[in-house]
Amino acid sequence: MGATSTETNMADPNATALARYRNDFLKEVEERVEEGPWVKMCMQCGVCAGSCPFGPHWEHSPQKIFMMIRAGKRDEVLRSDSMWMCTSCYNCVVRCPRQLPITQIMHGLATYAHRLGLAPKLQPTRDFSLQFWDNCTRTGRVNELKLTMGVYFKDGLAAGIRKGWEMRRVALGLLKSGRLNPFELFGGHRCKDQKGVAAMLKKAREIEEQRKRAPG
Amino acid sequence: MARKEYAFYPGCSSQLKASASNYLTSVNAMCKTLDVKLTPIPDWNCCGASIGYAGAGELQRHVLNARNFALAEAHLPGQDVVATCAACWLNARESKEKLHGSAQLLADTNEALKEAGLRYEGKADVRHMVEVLIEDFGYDELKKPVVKPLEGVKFAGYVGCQTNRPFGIAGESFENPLYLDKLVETVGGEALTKYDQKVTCCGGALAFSEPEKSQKQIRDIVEAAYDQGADMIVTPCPLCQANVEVYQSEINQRQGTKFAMPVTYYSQLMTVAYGGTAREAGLDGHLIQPVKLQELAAKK
Amino acid sequence: MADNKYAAYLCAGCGLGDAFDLGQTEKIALKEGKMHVVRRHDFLCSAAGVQTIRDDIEREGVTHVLVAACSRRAKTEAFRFPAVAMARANLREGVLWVVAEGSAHDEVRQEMADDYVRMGCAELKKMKLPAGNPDAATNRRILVVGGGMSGLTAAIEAADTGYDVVVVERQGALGGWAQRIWKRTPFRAPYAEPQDTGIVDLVDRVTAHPRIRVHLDATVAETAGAPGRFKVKIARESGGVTEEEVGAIVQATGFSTYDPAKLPALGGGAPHVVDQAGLEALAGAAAGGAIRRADGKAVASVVFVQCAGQRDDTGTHLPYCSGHCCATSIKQAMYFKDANPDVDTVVLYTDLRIPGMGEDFYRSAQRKGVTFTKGTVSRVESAGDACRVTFRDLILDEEAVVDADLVVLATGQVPNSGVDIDLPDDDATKAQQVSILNLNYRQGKDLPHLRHGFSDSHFICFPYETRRTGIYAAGPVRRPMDMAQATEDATGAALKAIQALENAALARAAHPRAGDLSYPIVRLEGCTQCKRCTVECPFGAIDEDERRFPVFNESRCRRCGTCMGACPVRVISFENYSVDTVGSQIKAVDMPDEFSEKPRILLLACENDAYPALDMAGMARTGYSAFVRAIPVRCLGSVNTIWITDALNAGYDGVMMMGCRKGDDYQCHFVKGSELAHYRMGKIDDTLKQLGLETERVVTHEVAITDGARVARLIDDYVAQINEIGMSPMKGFG
Amino acid sequence: MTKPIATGQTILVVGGGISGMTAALEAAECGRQVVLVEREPALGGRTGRLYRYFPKMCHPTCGLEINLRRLKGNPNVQVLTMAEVVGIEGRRGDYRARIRIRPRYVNERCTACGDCARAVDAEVPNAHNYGLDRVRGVYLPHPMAYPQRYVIDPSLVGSADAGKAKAACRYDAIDLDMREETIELHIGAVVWATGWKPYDATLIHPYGYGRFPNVVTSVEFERLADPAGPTAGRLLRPSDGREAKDIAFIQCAGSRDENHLRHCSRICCMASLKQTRYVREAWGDDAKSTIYYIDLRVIDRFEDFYQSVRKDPAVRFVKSKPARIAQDAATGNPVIHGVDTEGYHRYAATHDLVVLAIGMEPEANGLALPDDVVRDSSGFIEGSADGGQIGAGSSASPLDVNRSVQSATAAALRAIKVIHQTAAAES
Repeated sequence: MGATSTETNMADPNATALARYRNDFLKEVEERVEEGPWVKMCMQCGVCAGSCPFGPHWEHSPQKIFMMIRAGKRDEVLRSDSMWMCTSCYNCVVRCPRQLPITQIMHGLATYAHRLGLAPKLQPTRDFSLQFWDNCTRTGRVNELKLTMGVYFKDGLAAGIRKGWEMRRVALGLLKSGRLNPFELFGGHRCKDQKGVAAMLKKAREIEEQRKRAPG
Repeated sequence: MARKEYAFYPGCSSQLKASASNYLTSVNAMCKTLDVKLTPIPDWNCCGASIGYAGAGELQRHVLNARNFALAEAHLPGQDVVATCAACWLNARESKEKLHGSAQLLADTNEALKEAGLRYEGKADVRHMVEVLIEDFGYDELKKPVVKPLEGVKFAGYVGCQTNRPFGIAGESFENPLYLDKLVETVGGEALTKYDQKVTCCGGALAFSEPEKSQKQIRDIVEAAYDQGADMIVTPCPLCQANVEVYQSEINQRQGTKFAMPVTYYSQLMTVAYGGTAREAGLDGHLIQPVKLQELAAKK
Repeated sequence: MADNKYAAYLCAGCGLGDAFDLGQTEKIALKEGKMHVVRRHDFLCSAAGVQTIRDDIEREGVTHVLVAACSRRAKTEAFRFPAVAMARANLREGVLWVVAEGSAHDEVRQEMADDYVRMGCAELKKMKLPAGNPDAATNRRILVVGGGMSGLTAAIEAADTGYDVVVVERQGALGGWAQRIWKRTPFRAPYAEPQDTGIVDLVDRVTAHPRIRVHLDATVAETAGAPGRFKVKIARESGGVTEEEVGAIVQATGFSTYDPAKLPALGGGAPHVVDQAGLEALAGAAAGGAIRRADGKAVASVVFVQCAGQRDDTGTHLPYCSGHCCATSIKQAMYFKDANPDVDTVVLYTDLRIPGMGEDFYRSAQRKGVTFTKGTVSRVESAGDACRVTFRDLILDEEAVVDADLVVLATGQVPNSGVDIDLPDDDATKAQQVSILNLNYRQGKDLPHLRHGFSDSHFICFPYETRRTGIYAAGPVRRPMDMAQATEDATGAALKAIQALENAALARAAHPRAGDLSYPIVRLEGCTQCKRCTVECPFGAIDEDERRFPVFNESRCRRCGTCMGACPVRVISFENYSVDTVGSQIKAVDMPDEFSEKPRILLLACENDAYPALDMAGMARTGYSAFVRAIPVRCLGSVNTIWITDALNAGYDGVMMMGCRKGDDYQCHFVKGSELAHYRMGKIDDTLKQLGLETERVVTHEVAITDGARVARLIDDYVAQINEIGMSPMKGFG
Repeated sequence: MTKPIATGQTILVVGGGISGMTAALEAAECGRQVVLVEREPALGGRTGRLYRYFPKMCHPTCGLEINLRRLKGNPNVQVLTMAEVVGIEGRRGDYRARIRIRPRYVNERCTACGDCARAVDAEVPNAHNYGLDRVRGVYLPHPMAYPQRYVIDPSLVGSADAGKAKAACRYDAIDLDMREETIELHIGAVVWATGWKPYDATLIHPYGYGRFPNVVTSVEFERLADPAGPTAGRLLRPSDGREAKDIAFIQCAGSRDENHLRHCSRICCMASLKQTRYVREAWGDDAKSTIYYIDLRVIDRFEDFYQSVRKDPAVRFVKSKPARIAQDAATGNPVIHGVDTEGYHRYAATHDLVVLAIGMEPEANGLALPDDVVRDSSGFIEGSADGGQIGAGSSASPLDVNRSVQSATAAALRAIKVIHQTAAAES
C-alpha cells in the first residue's frame, strides 16, 4: 500500500498532486507555484490582459487564468499554452493595481505544468526554455550556436536543415559581423568550475523539491 | 587608480564573437574614456535569463545569480556589480531582492552555494551600465569628453523592456522613459522624442520560439522609427539589438518590406562621440551598417 | 408709529454718481418717498459713510434705513444695522451694470434708478423691524425615538454636550440591531479585521447617564406642539402613558430586513439558506468557534449571494442598493475563515461596493482566502444535504454551479419610517402602515418620505432638512447605511436638534432663513377658513382649530411666505415682508403713458437663485432691458396673485416670475413654493381674460443660480414680445 | 488686517469648502464662536468648481449662496482668507494656533467695482478653472466669491501693472505694502476640514495625461461643462477646440491602486455617470459616452440614477481597467487599449476625448499637521486621540458632498462638546 503510493509518487507527480489537493486548485497553486499565494489577490480589473504584447495570441489572459484557478479549472489552466506566451516584458507587473508579480506567476504556472507533464507537448517556447536552461547550465554559460542548432533540429535533421536554410541570411550576417563563432560547436565559452555549478544547482533542485513536498 | 571601479558582469551575449560582442567592445572603449575600470567577475556564470524558467526552479535561478554575487564579494570586495545586459541586470537584481525578502530563501541559497564552496553575504549591489553613467557621472560629466558631437544624426531611442520594467532606470516612467533620449542629446545627436514604440516588446526570447508573433512586434518598432525619420535606432539591451536588427531581413522576405534600419548601442554613440574609431565602437559588428555613425567615426 | 424716522442714503460711488443725476433722485426720495432724511455719500460703504448712517440712527433716532447703492448681496458687513428696519435699492448690479452705456440710454437708466429708489422708500414705509415671536418656547430636552446604535449615539452625544435626553425604545432592551450582530465592519485603520460593536459599553453609558431617561417597551402615542414645546405621549406596552415635554426630536427608528421568503428562487425560506441577520445569529452562537447550521452541521463551505432582492428594476423587490451588504458579507466570510481557514467561502457579486477604506477590508478578505466571483445568481436550491447555487460567471462567461453547506442572502434594509403621508388616505398600503411619531399635525402623522420609504432630505447641501422643523431623521431610516455612517449621521442629527431648540428659544427661524425673527402674523377676523394655508404649507407648520381657523406654530415655520401667497383674503403677513411691502413697491413705480413706448415689466424674482442670477448678469456686465423692475421675493410660493392683478391694473405691460426648478428634482429651497406658484399662475389666465388682456402678459420661468446670461436673455426676449403685443390698455386706469 | 477675537471657547475650523463652511455655520447657529480659516482668497473650495451635483443635477453655487447668506447674517463666524494654520500647540480645550496670512494687496475698502482689473494687462492661470484658461493678474476669484473683494496676484507686485491697478482704484483699496503676517489665536477645539485634491494624473503614466492634450481629468471636465468655465460650457477638446462628442470615462484613475491611491474615492463612479448627462445634454443623439470600470460603486438610492443612465443608449459600459492610452498622430484622438474582462474581448477604442475619473487625495497630505492628529494609511484625518481635534468631510474620508456635510455637522457637535466640557470643568 505504502509502496504503491510511493510508486505513483515517483511515477506521476500529477496524480500525487491531485490526490493531495483534490479539488482545491487554488491551494495547490499557492503551495506549489512560484508566487502562487498572490493569485487570490487579483481583483479582475483586466489591466494585465490589455498590457501583454502577445495578448492577441493568448487563449486566456492572466486575470482570466487567475479566475479559472479560483474556479478550480485545473486541467484547463495547466494544459493551456497561454502562460507560455509570456515574453517577460513586465508590462503587466508595473501596471497591476494590486502589484501582483504576474510575470513570475506565469513562469511559475508554466514550470509547474511542465513538471506535472501537463504542458502542451509541442509548445515551442517550452522546448526553447528547456533547451536554454540545459544549455546555460551545462557549462555555466550560454553557447548560442548550440542553442540555435538545438532549436532548429529539435524536430529532426530534415526540419533542422530546412530551418537552417531559411535562416541562412541571419547566420551569415552574424558570422560576417563576428557575432557568431562556428567553433562554438566544439567547446566555446564555459565556466571553469563547472562541477561546482552543477553541484549547487543539483542541491538547489533537491531543496526546492523537498520544500514543495512539505510546504510552509 | 581609475576614477571608478566596478565588478563587471558582461553576460553570455557579450562574450568574444557572441551575438553582442560589439556591445562589449564599445563599452570597453567608452569606459576607457571615462576612466572606468571594469574588472570581470572571475568565472561568472549565466543569470539563467527570464526564458530559462521551465527548466529552472525558483531556487536554482537565485542560486545562479547568488554565485555571481558571491564571487564578486570574494574577489572584488566593495565594488558594485555592473551588468551591460538588460536580462543579466534584471535577473540578478530580482534574485537579490527576493533573497533579501526571505530569510528562508537566503538560507536555502547559501546551502546550495556551499556545494560550490561559496557564500552570499548580500553586500554587493547590482546596477546596469546606464545607471552607472547617469547616477555616478551624470549627463554633464558625460558631455565633457565629447569631441565629435553626433550632429545631424537622428536617433530613435528604443528602450525596450528589461532595462525599463519592472525596476526602471533613475526612477523614470515605464511608459515614456527619457534617459536614452537624454544620452543621445548629451553626445550631440538628435533624439526623436516623439518615437512612440520606445517601450514596445520585441518578443525577447520568443523571437526564437514564436518568430511570426515576435516579428510583428519588431515590424512596429522599425516602422515607427522610419515614420519619425530616424537614421538609426539606439538601444541599451543586447537582445533588443539582436532581435530588431537581425530579423529585418526576415520581415523583408516574408512581408515584402524594405527595412534596413541600423540598430546601435548607446555605448557605440558615446565611443564615437568621444573620438573612438569605428572598430573601437564595434561598428564593424552590424548586419545593417550604421553608415552615418561610421562616417563620423572615420572623420578626422 | 409716530416716532418712526425714515432715512435714505444714496451712494455716489462705483460710478453711480457719474451715471445718475442723484440730485433728482434725492428729491424723489424726499418728496415721493417721504423720507425724513436723505443723504448722499461718495463712498457709502466706507467707514465714514457707514458712520454717518450709525450717527443718524443713534443721534437722529432714525428707525428705517434705505441704502440705495449696490445689491443687497454686496457689502453686507458694512451695511449691517440690526437695530433698524432696512431696505436696499440696487442701483449698481441692478441698473448701472446692466443698462447699456452711452448718453442714448441716460433717460431710461435714470428712470430705472429713480424707480428703484421709489420702490425702496415704499417698501420701507410698510416695513417693521421684526420683534420676534414674544411667546417663544424654551424647552431644551431632546426626544430620541429608537434605542439602537443611531439613537443611542444621538442620545449620548447630546447628553455629553449638556442637554437632557429622553429615549423611547420599542423593545424591552436597548441596542437594536447592533446587539444582535457578532462583530461590526471596521471603521478605523487598519480596516483589516471585524471589530467589536461596542454596543454593550454604549448601552451602559446611556443607562448610567444622569441626563438621559430611557423608556423601554414604549412607543410614541402622540406628538403635539412645535420646536421648543413638543408634548409627547409615550405609551408603555404594559399600558399606561407618560407625557414628556421636549424641544426637538431625533427619529432613529432604523430598519427591518427584507423578508427572504419573498425570494423563493434564491432559496429564501429553504433549509440552509439564511439572510445576513440569520448568519450573525449563527456567528453569535459559535462565538468565534466553528459556525454551525441550524441542524448542527459545522459549515465547510458557504456562498454569499449579493444584492438578493436589491437593485431590482422589475419593480418586484427593492430598487435600491443598501450599501453596507458587500462589506457585511466580506466581514461574515471572515467569520468563517478566522475560525477555520479551510472553509470554502465564495462571494457572488456583480459590483463589489465597498467605497473608501473598504478597499483595505476587501484586500484583507482576499488575503484570508475569501473567493470573490463576479456573477449573477439565477437559482439556489437544495441538493441533498447542501445547497446548489446556479449562476452566470460574468468573467469566465459561462453558466456555473457551486455547492455549499450554507447560503447567505445579502438582502436589503427596509426603513422603519412610519406612514407615507403623501399617499392618498384611501390607499391600501397606507392603511397598514403604523405611525412612528403620531404627529397630530394637520398634514399627517410622520415625517414625509423622500424615496423608497426613506425619510431622507431632498437637499444635497443640506442633508438634515426634513420637512418637519425640529424633527430629524438619523441612521438607516433616512437612507440605507452601515454602522459607521449611522453613528456619524446620528451625531449630526443631535447637533441639528440642539440647534433647533436653541433657535426656537430665541424665536429664530431654522434653515434656510436661519436667524430670521419675522414670523407669519394672521388677522383671524378676516379669515374665511378656506384652509389653503394649512394645506399648502410645505412644512406642515399650520394646524386648524375646531372652528377650522388656522393655528400657526411659529417655531415650525420656515418663513417662506407660501401661506401669504396662498391666502385669497390676504390676512397673513410678516412684519418686514407682506402683501403691502411688495404691493406698495409695485405701485410706487412711475408708470409712463401708453404712447411713451416705454413698457414696464414687473419681475418677481426668487431671492435664493433668480435674484443672485440677476446680480451675476450685472457683474458680468451682461446687459438687459431698462424697462424691467425687479423685486426679490422670499420664494415664488409667497407670491400672492393680488400682486399680479395690481401690477396689471397699474398699467404694467407684463409680469415675469422667476423661481427655482420644480418637479422630482426640485431645487426650490422651500420644497413646494415654485411648484405652487406655477400652479397658481396657471389659473391666472381667466383673470387676464376678464381684464381683456393677453395671457402672455404673465409668464413664469424656472431659473438656476448659474443662469446669469440666460435671465438677461429671457428679459430682453420678453420685452421684445411685449412690444409685439403692444402696450397695456390698462395704463392710466390703475 | 484686524486680528479676530478668540478665546478658549472659540472653535477653529480649518478649510472654507462646503465641509468647513458647514461645520462653522452649524456651530455658529448653535450660538458658538467660530474662526473659519481658508487658504484661498475666497470660500467655496472644490464644490465651488463643480458644474452640477449628482444625482439631482442641481448647481453647487445654489447651496453656496445659501451658506454665504447664513454667513453674512451671522456675527458668530469670523472668516480669514488667504490664511493657513502653521502650528497648533496645546491640548483639548486649550490650544494656541498660529495662522499665517498671505497679503491680498486689496483691503476691506474694495467695492468689487472691477476698475483695477480693467487697468492691468498681465494675465495669470485661472486657478478657479484648474488653469485651463487665464485671467487678469488682478481678479475676483469667481462671480460668487466671498469675501467679494479683488486679489492681486503676487507676481504683479512691483510691476508697472500693480501701479496701474493702484492708480485705477478710487477708493484707496489697494495696498501694495501689505506683508505676510502670522497671528496666534487661543482656541478650544479644531475642526480639520481641509478637504481633498485631485490625484496628480501625470503620475498615471499609461494614460498619458500631460502628454496627450485630449486626456483630461474629471475635475477639469466639470469646468468644460460649466457655462462659467473656459469654454463657456461647450464640450470642446483642448488639442484643437473640436467638439468632443464621443467621450470615454476611465474609472479608478489613481484610486484602488497600490501604485497610487490605496483607497476607493467613492465619488468617481457617480461623477462619471453624471458627466455622461452633460454629454447627452450637449449633443443629443450624437452623444456617445463609454465608461470603463472595475466595479460601479453607486450605493443606496444613487442606484436609481445609475439605472436611468444604463437605459440611455448613448452610454456604453465596459468592465475593464484600460491598459494604456495612445494618441493617433494624425487626428490627436486618444486610443484606449485594453480588454473587456466580461468574456474577454480585446479593444482599441478611439474617442474624441478621455476623461480620467481622478481619485481623491487628502489635501492634508501636503500639510504639516500636529503630531497628535491621527491619520490612516491614505492620509485621511481621524482626529486627535483626546477628541480636541476633529476631521470633517473629505479630509476625514473620501466622501460625496452630502456625506461630507453630514460629517461636518457631526464634527460641529464634537467640537461644541469639547468646548462645553472644558467650560464645565473650569466652572
